[in-house]
Amino acid sequence: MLNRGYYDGFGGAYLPEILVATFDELEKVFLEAKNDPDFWQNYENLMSTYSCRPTPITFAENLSRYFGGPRIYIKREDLNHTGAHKANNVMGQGLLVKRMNKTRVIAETGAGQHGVATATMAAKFGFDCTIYMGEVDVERQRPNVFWMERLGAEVIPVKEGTRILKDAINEAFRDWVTHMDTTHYVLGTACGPHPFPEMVTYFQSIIGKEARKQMMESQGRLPTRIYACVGGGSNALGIFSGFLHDPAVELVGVEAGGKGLDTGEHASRLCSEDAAVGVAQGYKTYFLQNHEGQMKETHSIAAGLDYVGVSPILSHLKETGRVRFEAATDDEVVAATALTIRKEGVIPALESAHAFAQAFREASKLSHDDIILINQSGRGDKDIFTVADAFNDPKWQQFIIEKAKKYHA
Amino acid sequence: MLNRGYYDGFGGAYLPEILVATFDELEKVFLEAKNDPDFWQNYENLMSTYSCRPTPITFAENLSRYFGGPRIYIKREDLNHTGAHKANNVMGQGLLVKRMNKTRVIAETGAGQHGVATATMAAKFGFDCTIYMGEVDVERQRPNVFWMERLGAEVIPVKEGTRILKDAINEAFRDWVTHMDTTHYVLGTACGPHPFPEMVTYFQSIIGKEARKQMMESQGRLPTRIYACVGGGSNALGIFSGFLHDPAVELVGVEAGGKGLDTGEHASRLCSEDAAVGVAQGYKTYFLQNHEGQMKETHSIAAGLDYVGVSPILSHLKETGRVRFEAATDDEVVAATALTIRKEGVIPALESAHAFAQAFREASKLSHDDIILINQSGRGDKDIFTVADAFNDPKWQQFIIEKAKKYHA
Amino acid sequence: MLEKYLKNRLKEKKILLMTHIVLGYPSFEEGFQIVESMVEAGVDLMELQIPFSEPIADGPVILRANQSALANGVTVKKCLEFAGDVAKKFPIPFLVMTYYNILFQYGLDRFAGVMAKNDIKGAIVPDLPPEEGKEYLDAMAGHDRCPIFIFSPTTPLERMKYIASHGNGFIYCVARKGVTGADTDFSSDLHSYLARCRQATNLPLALGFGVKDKNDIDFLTGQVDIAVIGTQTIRLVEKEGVGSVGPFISGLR
Amino acid sequence: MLEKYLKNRLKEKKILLMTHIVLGYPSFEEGFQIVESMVEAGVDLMELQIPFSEPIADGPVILRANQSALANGVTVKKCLEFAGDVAKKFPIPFLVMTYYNILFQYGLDRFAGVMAKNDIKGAIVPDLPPEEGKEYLDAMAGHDRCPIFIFSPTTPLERMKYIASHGNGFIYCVARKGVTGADTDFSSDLHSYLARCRQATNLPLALGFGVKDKNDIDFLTGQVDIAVIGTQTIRLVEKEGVGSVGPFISGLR
Ligand SMILES: Cc1ncc(COP(=O)(O)O)c(C=O)c1O
Ligand SMILES: Cc1ncc(COP(=O)(O)O)c(C=O)c1O
Repeated sequence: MLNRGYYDGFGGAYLPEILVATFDELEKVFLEAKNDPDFWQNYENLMSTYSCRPTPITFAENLSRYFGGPRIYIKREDLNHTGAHKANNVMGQGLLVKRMNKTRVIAETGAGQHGVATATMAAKFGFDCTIYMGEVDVERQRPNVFWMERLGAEVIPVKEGTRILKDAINEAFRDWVTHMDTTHYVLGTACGPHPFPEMVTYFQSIIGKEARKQMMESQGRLPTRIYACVGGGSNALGIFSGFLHDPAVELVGVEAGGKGLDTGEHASRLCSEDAAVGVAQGYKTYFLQNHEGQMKETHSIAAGLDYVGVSPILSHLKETGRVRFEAATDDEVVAATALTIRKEGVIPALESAHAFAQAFREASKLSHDDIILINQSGRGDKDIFTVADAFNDPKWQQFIIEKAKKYHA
Repeated sequence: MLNRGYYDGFGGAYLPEILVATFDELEKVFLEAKNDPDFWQNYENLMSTYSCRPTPITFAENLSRYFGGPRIYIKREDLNHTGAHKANNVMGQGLLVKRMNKTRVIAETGAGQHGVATATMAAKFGFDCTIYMGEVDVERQRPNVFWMERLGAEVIPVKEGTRILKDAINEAFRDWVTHMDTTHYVLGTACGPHPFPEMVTYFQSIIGKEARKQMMESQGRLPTRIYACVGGGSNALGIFSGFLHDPAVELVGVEAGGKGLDTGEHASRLCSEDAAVGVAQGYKTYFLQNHEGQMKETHSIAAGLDYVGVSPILSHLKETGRVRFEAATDDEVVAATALTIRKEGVIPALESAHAFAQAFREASKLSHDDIILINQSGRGDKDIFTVADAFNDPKWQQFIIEKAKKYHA
Repeated sequence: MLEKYLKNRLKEKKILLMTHIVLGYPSFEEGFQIVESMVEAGVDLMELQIPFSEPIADGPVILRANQSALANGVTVKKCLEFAGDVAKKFPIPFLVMTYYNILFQYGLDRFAGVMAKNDIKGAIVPDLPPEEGKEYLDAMAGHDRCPIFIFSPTTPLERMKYIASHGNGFIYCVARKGVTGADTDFSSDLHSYLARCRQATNLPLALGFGVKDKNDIDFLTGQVDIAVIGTQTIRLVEKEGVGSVGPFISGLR
Repeated sequence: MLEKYLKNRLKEKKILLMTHIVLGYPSFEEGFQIVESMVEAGVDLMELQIPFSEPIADGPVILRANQSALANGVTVKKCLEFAGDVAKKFPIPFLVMTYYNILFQYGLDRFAGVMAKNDIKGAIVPDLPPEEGKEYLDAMAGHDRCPIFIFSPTTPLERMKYIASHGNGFIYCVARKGVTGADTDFSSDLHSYLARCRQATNLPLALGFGVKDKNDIDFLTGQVDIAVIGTQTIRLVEKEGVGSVGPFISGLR
């Protein structure tokens, strides 16, 4: 019996039989690409001419001074085309789609980031594109839907289940089992059945590769700690993977603490009692589920972290202790966002701000000799509707009310 | 009599006496910086660690195929931190502010781009910051106001005059004549009294320097034509300045044709009969004015091009014939935006889309051997309210109406 | 044991019928009535689906039935009790169908044990290919229950053989790509697929996905051993009530 | 000629008063009445501001007056006619004050010519430093009109001398940083600035920006030759009407 894609018992490929052949093909093409010395080079070229890789690391001088402890650096994935690290993954998978001679891509999206990224890749590569998005998210994230449609994608509101991200994933699988001959499913994070966790991590590892080189070049040494937020786990694995074999570098993954771990309204799978190992959406990992195995509702101020599962590779790294996991609450995240904007003039996505929040909590305990590296996985200005609500800005609300009046007239 | 900052009769420094000393100091510090070999190096370092310079040039393969003519390349200023070329100018001026030991910056803003960029620079450098913005623009561009406030800037709605960009400039000057000891006015484009046109062009020339090098490296040759939109002229001068001494490279500046040059509702100063040479806001150039010298109201779908004056350096380059000027109408711009998004997965700002529109109009007349370079000065996703209105998207309107209902409740 | 029952039964009938319900949908009471009418109408075996929050292989109709059952508070515990009740009461074999996480959380050995105790003959777990099922297979074998595995039109012969080597009772052949509940084109295209299935195993073959009326059953007769009626009865109950199930089933064969 | 008039007048009065109106604001008729009352109340010279759409050196009160006049359709042509009318009618010197673009579009020589024809003695153009004013200076000289230049507290002595070398009639000293209409702190801080102004030129010195009542005038008496009342009369007219101007001016000295 052939067990594929396991990380100490996490992962695997719990597939409906109809998809097994498709995954076999995907794995084969991925492995070929990975072993083709030109492939990574092409990928890097694409990312450096279509997006702006290497993304810089920025010294956060004011924040460093503010906390009085370590020097704080920020890896700037927010500068990517489409505004987040999601671009790395979709463009990489786009290259594989070409290798497979498929002509259509589908994807799930929660916040809309991955949907916009996929629609962008599809426009660039000339693929047809369908995006599945929970109906609740379609309503919340209209700006992203607007852009996906402009990019030529069909956005299908998923009216089943809790009508959010996990339901969009299920729906995308349902499309795939019907159309796998022409269609590739561009999964948005390092989750799902093998080879997705490995493949998405592979593409996102460009973050860590660059960051390690940049730290060595600019500082002559590696950071003491690295912080990344953890939704599905792709940005975290992306940056961590550059430092996994540097035992002195402490890796910290930050989950969505929502309203607090003890309220049940959170999305913390790796540091809360509400999660347990299970199998869903094709892979084995920690899921937020009840004792009978039904998935729970989750909550986070950051739509991109609001997911029941987590990368099996991270579950594994939790068990081995190589990565420490923490959770930041919505309130801490809003405060960290405000402080970062004010002090450094960069606007982290609410997702990314989880990493900042945890780093800030720990910063003053480190010394001047330490270096902290925070992965700013995306920019927050795309999410103005969410951020303005998080800040509860009355002038924004008035603006929207006035705007609505004009549309009524 | 000392005439400073003239370009064949355009430019100069028509200053209230109270500001003369301030401009003398600014000019001195600027010239010192320019002659300091470290300064440009520091500037480049800043832009490569805080923003993501060099910004790439992207081959627009699909658009090239679509038009069947020349190869089309896009210079990606949209990938800059804060989303436009405006970052180049503000960060450069920020370095000068530090050299002058001033502690406060002020700026005008129309669309909000330059205001956000300045507020960002101020946060980064730790300056106090006041942004003047016409009341009409404050209402239209609330998202940018929201971000400026988060960045710590005070945004002052200007209730005088036509309550748009030019009035904000006047108001900023009024602040400056009061607070010049502590305050630097970060003008947003290559306009205004000397040394602003030269200085802003100097900082923006980073675009052209990079682009020339990138074209030579990737194509082994220079482009046939370069297109840039022209508001005040800074992004156009930025890219053009890398090629001014390459006579074979045709340079095309594209103004806002608004509803058509014959309707009076446009902002075309260099290719319409409605403009004449005059002096206002401290410098001599073509202005949209009536025969008695009163400034006219202007119109463009792109707030950033909606300005009565234009860089004196561009007026000069128009007279010498080195740059050709054209105008693109609102409708052409919306169509060019839609096509670019759909074909390439990049979202040009409505300003930048003027350059695309003109390039598209001319593309099919060029041959396969030709190369076109378009300066994508900024990204359009910041302007979703304007773009959604330009596309008249009913689902967007419904979303805003629903959102407003929630705020009412 | 299940295989033997089926082969015996096939001596009397040209094709067997397997039907499907989602447990607790619309309610356990109605479910009981449905089972009763199905058995009376001559159904040969039944799959009882334990609802799961992420039924990835199911189409909209069954998906909504899953959700609705869960929203009504249906638990795995109650489902297993219900399965035990009908297995005791009615003289045909019953199987559970559900997703792997339900078994996994329950404990694989414990789950197989309850099945044995309640006389549930086997299980269909659509997201568990044999590669991932070692523990499951051991548990099922330990309690003498049948793991029903799945063939699909995209499964090559070699893999079919591999799958069949782990299966027991019968093989569930999905008729086409896609999820449950969509139309299937019952045409000669199916022939070569079914021939391949036959070549791969001696286990009885069931065919499901899109079987909805007498025409389909007639078409399948002689080609497979069992026709599976899934979504169609749920649609029927939703539209015409529990009472319509009996006549519908009786009219199929 | 203007300088001579001022110096003569200064033999009679310790300090002269220059007042200011925005032409066409609130209307030409009311403007005429204001001029009349000012002259009757003993004003020694007046600046008549031709409205401009971008009055960069003016504060909110005069700015709004400019806009309101333009919105009412006031043109440069009408302003010059009005200036000619009052110059003919009233026995004091009148100056125009406006921004450079107004002269530039009109044609510098033509503008100076009309000034001469209408007996306007000179012009104050706050956005035209002498460096930029060659053509203007030539035109003014050609028509024997006075270009009034401006000193500011930030102007060093050397530059004051340079500026004065191009000025004629008098020098307009702005009292402080900022635009018209804000408060000025008339305190000993002004002394050294005014001493520097004196040192730079023999031309009479006017001081403007923030002069608003008898106290201010008393303070300035002996230090400068002319006190300029600008914004304050516009505020007065807006609040208390045209009739209040005469008594206000009479009470200043
Ligand atoms: C900006 C940003 N950061 C982080 C995430 C979380 O995903 P992951 O954990 O895969 O990086 C998302 C998901 O949408 C995102 O948009
Ligand atoms: C994206 C963008 N492009 C162009 C412009 C026009 O300015 P300029 O002509 O100085 O480049 C603006 C001004 O706001 C802008 O935001």
